[in-house]
Amino acid sequence: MDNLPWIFISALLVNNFVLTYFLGLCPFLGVSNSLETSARLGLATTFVMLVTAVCAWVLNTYVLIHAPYLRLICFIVVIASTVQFIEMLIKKLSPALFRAMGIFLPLITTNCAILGLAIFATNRGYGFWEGIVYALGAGIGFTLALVLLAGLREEAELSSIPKLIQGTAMNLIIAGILSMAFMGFAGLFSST
Amino acid sequence: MNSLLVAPAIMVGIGLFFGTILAIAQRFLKVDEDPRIEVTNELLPGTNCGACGQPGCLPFAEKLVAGTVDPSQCTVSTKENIEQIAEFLEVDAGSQEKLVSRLRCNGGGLQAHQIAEYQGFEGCRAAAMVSGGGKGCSWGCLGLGDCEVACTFDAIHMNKNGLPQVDTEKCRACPDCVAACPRDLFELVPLSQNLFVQCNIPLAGEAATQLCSVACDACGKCVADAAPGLIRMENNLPVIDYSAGGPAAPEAVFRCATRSIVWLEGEQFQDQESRKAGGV
Amino acid sequence: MTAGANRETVTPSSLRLVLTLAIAGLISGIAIIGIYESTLPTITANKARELREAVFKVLPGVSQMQALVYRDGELVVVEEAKKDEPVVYGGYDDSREFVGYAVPAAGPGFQDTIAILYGYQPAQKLVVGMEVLESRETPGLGDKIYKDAEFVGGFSALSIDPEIVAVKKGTSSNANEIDAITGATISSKAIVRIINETHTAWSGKLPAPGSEPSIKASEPTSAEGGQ
Amino acid sequence: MRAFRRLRRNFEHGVHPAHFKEQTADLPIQRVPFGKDYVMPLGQHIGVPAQAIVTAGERVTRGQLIAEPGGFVSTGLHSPVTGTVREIGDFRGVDGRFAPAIAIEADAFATQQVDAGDGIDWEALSLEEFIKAVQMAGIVGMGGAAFPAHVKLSVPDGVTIRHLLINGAECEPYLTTDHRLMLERPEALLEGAEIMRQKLGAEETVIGIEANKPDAIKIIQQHIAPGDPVRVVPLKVKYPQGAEKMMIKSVFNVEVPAGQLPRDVGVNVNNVGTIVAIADYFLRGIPLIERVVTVAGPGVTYPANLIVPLGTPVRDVVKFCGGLKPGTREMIMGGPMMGRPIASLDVPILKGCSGVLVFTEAETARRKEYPCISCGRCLEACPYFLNPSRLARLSKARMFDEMKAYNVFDCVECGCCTFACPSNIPIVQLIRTAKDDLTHRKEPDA
Amino acid sequence: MKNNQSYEEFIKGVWRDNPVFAQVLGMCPMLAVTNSAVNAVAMGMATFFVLVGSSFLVSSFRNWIPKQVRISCFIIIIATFVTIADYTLLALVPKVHKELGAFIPLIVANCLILGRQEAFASRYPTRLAVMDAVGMATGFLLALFSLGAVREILGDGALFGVKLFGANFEPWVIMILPPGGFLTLGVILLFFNWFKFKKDEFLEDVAEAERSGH
Amino acid sequence: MKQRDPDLLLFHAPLLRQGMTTPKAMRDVLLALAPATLASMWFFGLSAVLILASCIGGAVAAEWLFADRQARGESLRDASCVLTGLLLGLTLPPGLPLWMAFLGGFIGIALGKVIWGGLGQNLFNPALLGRAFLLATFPIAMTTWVPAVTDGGFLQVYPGNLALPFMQVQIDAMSSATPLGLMKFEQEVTPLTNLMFGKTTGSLGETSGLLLLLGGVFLWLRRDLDWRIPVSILVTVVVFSAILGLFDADRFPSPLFSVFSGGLLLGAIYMATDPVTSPVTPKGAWIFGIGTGVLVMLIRVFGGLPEGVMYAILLMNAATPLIDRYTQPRVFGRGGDSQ
Ligand SMILES: Cc1cc2nc3c(=O)[nH]c(=O)nc-3n(C[C@H](O)[C@H](O)[C@H](O)COP(=O)(O)O)c2cc1C
Ligand SMILES: Cc1cc2nc3c(=O)[nH]c(=O)nc-3n(C[C@H](O)[C@H](O)[C@H](O)COP(=O)(O)O)c2cc1C
Ligand SMILES: Cc1cc2nc3c(=O)[nH]c(=O)nc-3n(C[C@H](O)[C@H](O)[C@H](O)COP(=O)(O)O)c2cc1C
Ligand SMILES: Cc1cc2nc3c(=O)[nH]c(=O)nc-3n(C[C@H](O)[C@H](O)[C@H](O)CO)c2cc1C
Ligand code: SF4
Ligand code: SF4
Ligand code: SF4
Ligand code: SF4
Ligand code: FES
Repeated sequence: MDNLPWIFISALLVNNFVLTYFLGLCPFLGVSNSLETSARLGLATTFVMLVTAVCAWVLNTYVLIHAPYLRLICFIVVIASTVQFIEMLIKKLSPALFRAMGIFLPLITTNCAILGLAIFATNRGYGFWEGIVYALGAGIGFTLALVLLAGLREEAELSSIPKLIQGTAMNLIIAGILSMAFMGFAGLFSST
Repeated sequence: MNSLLVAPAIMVGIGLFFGTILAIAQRFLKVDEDPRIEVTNELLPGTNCGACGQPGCLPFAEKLVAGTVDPSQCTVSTKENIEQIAEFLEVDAGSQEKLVSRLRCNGGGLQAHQIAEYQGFEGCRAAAMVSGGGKGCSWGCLGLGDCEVACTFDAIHMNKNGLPQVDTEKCRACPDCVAACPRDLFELVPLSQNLFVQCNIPLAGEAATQLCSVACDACGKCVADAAPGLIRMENNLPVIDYSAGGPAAPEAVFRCATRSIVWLEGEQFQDQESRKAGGV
Repeated sequence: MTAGANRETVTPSSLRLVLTLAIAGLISGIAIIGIYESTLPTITANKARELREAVFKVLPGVSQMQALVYRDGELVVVEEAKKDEPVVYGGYDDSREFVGYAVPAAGPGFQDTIAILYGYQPAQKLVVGMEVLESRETPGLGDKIYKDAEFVGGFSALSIDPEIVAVKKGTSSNANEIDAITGATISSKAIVRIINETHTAWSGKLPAPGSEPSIKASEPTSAEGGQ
Repeated sequence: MRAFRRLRRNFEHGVHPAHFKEQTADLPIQRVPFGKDYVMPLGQHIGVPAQAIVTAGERVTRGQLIAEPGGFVSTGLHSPVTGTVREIGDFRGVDGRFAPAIAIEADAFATQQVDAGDGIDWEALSLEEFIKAVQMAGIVGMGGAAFPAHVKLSVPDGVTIRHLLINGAECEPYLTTDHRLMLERPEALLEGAEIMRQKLGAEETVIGIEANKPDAIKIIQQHIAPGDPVRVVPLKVKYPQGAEKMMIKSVFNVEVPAGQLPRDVGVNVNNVGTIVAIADYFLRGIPLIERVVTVAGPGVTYPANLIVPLGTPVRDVVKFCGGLKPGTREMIMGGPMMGRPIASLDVPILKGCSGVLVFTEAETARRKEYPCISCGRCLEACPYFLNPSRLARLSKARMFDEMKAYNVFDCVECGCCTFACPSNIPIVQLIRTAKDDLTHRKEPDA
Repeated sequence: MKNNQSYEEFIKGVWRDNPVFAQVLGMCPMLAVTNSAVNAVAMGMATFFVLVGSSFLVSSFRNWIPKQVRISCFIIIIATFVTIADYTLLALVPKVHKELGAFIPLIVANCLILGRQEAFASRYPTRLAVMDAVGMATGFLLALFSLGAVREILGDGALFGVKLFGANFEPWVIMILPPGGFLTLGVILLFFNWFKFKKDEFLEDVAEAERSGH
Repeated sequence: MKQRDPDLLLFHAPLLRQGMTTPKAMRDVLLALAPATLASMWFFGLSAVLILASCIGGAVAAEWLFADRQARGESLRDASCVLTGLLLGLTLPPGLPLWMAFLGGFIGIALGKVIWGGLGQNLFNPALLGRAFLLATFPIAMTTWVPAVTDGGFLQVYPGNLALPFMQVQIDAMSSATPLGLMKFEQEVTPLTNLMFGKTTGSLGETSGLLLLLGGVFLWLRRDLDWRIPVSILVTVVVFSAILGLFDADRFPSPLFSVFSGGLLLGAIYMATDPVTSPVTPKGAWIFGIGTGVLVMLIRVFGGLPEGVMYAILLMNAATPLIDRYTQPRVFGRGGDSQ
């Protein structure tokens, strides 16, 4: 059915989480004002997504077959706890890494891109490796969108954008344009 | 019907499992850090303006918790906020009088003469680069509003006479305007000190008034009319020294023909003259 | 913003924390179970009806159906397919005669995965119907794969021997050719490809025409977990 | 690629403005008659201002020391005329600001003659004495920056100067002072160069001259005695060929590392005028009291190359040249690329002033500013390979600190970027604004 | 007095502190499901239910929940309500549920909901908390509806599936595509800003007039 | 006082200017596009005139409408919005309803330029933004191609042009496919000479490759464009197709076909080079060009759409701030790359 490269490209470009699924918009709009922060947040998100994919697979395979109706609550609790645990671990083991990435972890855990990843992967019936590749594509896609937006926003800071539109309105419009540009990727590698 | 049991069982199981793991983690992986720092930081305004003399809000919070600074040194916070912090940290808020930024110049477009026409980027520091921006008085306000842009708190607006009007309510005495002005015209003074010299020209007599009709010509009348020692002349300008004499009274300004020394209550340039100028 | 000033400063014991969570989980588990149990019948019925309607649509003349999976070298009737186990639906007419298979299939389309169900008549190697179950194709273009009656109608008697071919509009001449939708060639071809691929995957597993499993229950099977 | 570059004997980027030198290139240097009022600002050079040693009412004679150096990076100041000190106070300078200066009223009947004496036995002077002498003589760089010449002579231990490079490029349009000096006083130039070379212990003297002054190249070559360690290098005509680091690149194909000085690559660069001033002082005993100034531009009635006593108001110089034509809009001290516009005709001619240019409406009208379209022409013009477009945008947004990462302090304000900019963005001004903010911003006391 | 305050809380959420237009919260469902008015309203109602329900619970139990685990408890409470909403929709309106897809479960992660618990419900008495939730949820619903309506009208020439412009209307497909969501919301926010700006300007003029009147 | 001194002007040095100005550069580009514009009128008759006029009208209307009240009309003088309108028009199919063309011009300027603060401030190419908007909004109308006028003469107007505002297009019976569409969906190759001289179906301005090249040479001689960008795009495309050709020469387009088909030349010479939205640094220009070339081929060969120039340029526009930032030139006297 779905093959791994296509899953990856699809999550990365064609069905970019932010730009076509509207997932994780809060950090997308909130944190993208600085390039460096965006890159770090993106990496942290990718990491959490990988963790999520593993958690989701474990839950789906071992727990939820007995109680499918607990899917949502299990996902959210397990993911949140796991990430929190990892956060503590990083903080203890490598303060440098923590400063670079860790501070974003709590922020990310409660955003919908993570939960969305778990739910989509489950809905599509992805197995372990498919889930991992999907998470990787989605995470890198998220990072890509975030970094592009951050670059654009930093540059736009030098533009004389009218006062009325500065702020969220402008960010949304930039995101819209970006999303329009990403439409160019539609159908990539699906027809051949 | 076994799901009636399975669900709660799983839930409780997960709750217990992760509760335990996190509890253990809390114990063994905890990194010591005074939690008060974070709380204090959240109570601060987060503008990272540096008005407190620290490089930003977080360092200020650290110092607050360490007890080396007073909460009131953050001039940007509202009074309630400062009290909240003080209460939280159980320290004295410290008292600091409200400071406002005042302009040592009264020579707007109508009073100070222009000797050449400046063309180029609309900014004071930029204009100052080009033969002083063409303003006759090379100590006075250029009127291009670098300070207006610099003020984070929207406290400065250029009035119609081309002078920056500081809103005493909004001014938080962050020193942004002081730093921005290429002519170094702003001074942070306590709001309660009403006597203020709004001229910066070190020339005396006609040399001064020739450049600007409201220039201080160093006539010395204010020195004579004020309480002894309160005002002295330095570099052809009156200097007010509250520690050296007093008390200050409005009489000192009555005979100043150019309104170089004024008795301020509230904002500067509120007098009729600049109002009229605004109407022109 | 936390007004931390008046928050409690004593740390409650770990036990209390764990217990609070456990109790919250317990209550929530019970609540969820409640709603689940009470909505389950409707949901199952809805799903079954939907599936049945889809199957009846892609297999004209069918009035009964059952789920079939390929286990240990043969196609067997099941009540409920296991997860990750490909399933087809056998369709039977009023006289309990086998009519054809309704095969669920999915694959990448122009935007995202397209999921379809198609009816297959093994005797003549004909595709006899196609229904799009899920797609995110562009409105106005790609969505014609289910909105364009002509295109959908094209699948009513399409030879899949050896495979279906999508051709430019108005040029289909052979029994295995279908007109692609102008402006949505990619989506059209995607449907065709999905059917072809799924067909290939199943072709070795379906029993010879005539030896299909006969219908077991007169009640239609539940499709729980099939998709 | 490298070898190819080596062959080119040039620096990269830069611009090609029209020269506009025809107006004055063939006019011999004249002397302006003495006037009445002279104003000698105490800070005529980079560094610490000099300190007045005369008082109001005191009589001074031409060439007399009237102010002493205020520190090491500071020089002496001499009275340009015989007369009376009228006042010591604040006067408006070229930068539009008031600054301390000595005002002298020239004696109406004095001859204003300085005796060209025997000069000083420079060979007998130790290096320290020589440097001190240069400092007291008030000699500063006449190439525009007015950097005290003696400071450049004080080479720290471990640094050896191998080449004395004499900057005769005069790449600024309109200006012809160095050109005329080279034509009219080649002996003085070579004598001065020899003094400098020996004192610096350099191996050779190189005189770099832009190829558009073939007469100057020829005359100097004629005056070089065979065997002298002097050579003339003709340079491609391109602005800013005269910027010292560019010229070092062109002549020696060496890039002076950013933040370092020519001496760090073993070169000492001096302007032609500076060298002549050295010769005048050590061979004839005349300190720096006057200089050659080109008065030119479409707004001047009679353009000229003039010897002007320092402190002469621009008004007097312009009057001598027949006054201003109607429609005059703009006056510049220095060249049109790097000079400073002046706000008043009363400002005095200073040591670093090589020209007075007068422009009319026609020149000033076409500077309408458009938004930056990121065309990149400024990048292709900047000889320092900076990104002027970005610097200008950042400066407009008042993001001065961010500009450090774009090496704002490497900009020498040559003006190539603004010259090339189709949108007429005042890039140099914006860059200077940022530098000023970064260096002079009044930081609140912590 | 008390009534008044509740009313304040309510109106605050609907207009002044509108979660979408003023606070920019809950953007994901906002954009993801507003390609038609029906979906927008369904989502709005589901969010309404979850927000009000969990605010009520959180506020009722606010003194029992230890601070350290409060977030976890909130999440469990919210997730329970969301699951309930999910199954209810699935049972009652399977078509709409299919359209909303994964975004119903994603209500859990809607920053608005957790934010309200943290900032309001866990600190104030039940009555106020519920009013606040009702206000916020209504504001969110209205925002969803306005966005969904604009997008459906332009993108499909219809509102709630009813064709408005006749059969020959050329739909603006972009409106139902992802970019249309971003762009429309951006433009709506622009108008919101414009409105605020005009109001401020007006107030300033009034103040100015008063000052010069003295 | 004596004679009155002139009122002196204070303007920061340098006081001389090279002579090229931004409006002049815009006019140069308009001039360079003139041959291709005339050719489009030759091929598509009055329809071309109407569409171009509508686009320019929409662009000018937006520019005028949203300008500051006091500066109204001022920003029209630099002709950049006319250029935007013209370029947009040249990328549209000849049978497009005029109201859509007008809308495209309007949106291009409004969304692509005005909200960013006007000329020079925008980060995306306004003309292409307008086109991307149209393509996403009216995908059917935007992908319906009509062949060049054969008979009918200059005065012929495609019926599609005249659709009422907001109303559907009655799809032209005589629609045909573009060379790229033929290549992608029918594996049918159009002869190269047709591509070069313009006897193909396609958008107004893209049909005649040679005239576009001619204008490019003119702009290059006038130093109005950064030659690195078109060169690197074209070279990348050629190399990319040559490599694909090694695998399967029949399935993939030949290098020359790739260069002359579709909007590549128009995009590479006139749109990717829009100075505002492309990197300023020389190294950045190379990266931008190579990136655009790769994306064009990726979308053309592996993507769902037959043509990808527009999306490729827009995507690279989005990456331009990053490219610019990480390709700062080496500063004189500083060894390694700065930053
Ligand atoms: C915005 C947009 C959306 C599109 N969506 C689809 C789609 O969903 N399915 C599809 O097959 N083609 C879609 N296309 C069209 C394809 O890109 C391609 O042009 C078309 O399949 C070619 O078909 P034709 O050769 O029959 O005209 C879309 C095009 C655009 C511009
Ligand atoms: C401590 C110090 C030492 C200097 N030494 C030298 C030197 O050895 N050689 C030299 O050419 N310039 C020297 N300079 C001067 C600088 O290079 C000066 O900026 C330059 O001469 C002015 O030239 P410009 O007109 O190109 O800016 C020195 C400057 C300082 C502050
Ligand atoms: C852009 C630029 C152009 C310059 N052009 C000249 C020039 O044409 N002639 C010259 O003598 N000095 C020129 N200078 C000054 C030289 O860099 C250098 O300071 C001078 O030659 C040193 O000699 P001085 O100290 O004797 O003036 C220029 C400097 C800059 C930055
Ligand atoms: C070489 C060159 C190419 C240009 N290309 C475009 C273009 O593709 N699209 C456009 O809208 N404007 C173009 N412009 C005009 C101008 O840069 C454009 O309107 C700005 O993007 C608006 O800020 C071009 C200008 C020049 C000089
Ligand atoms: S910038 Fe000046 S006026 Fe503004 S708040 Fe700070 S001190 Fe006050
Ligand atoms: S006070 Fe200073 S910064 Fe403000 S307008 Fe005047 S000169 Fe400019
Ligand atoms: S030359 Fe002018 S318009 Fe061009 S990039 Fe530089 S600053 Fe911008
Ligand atoms: S002025 Fe500075 S930025 Fe401009 S060209 Fe010269 S060195 Fe480069
Ligand atoms: S609603 Fe906040 S990240 Fe999606």
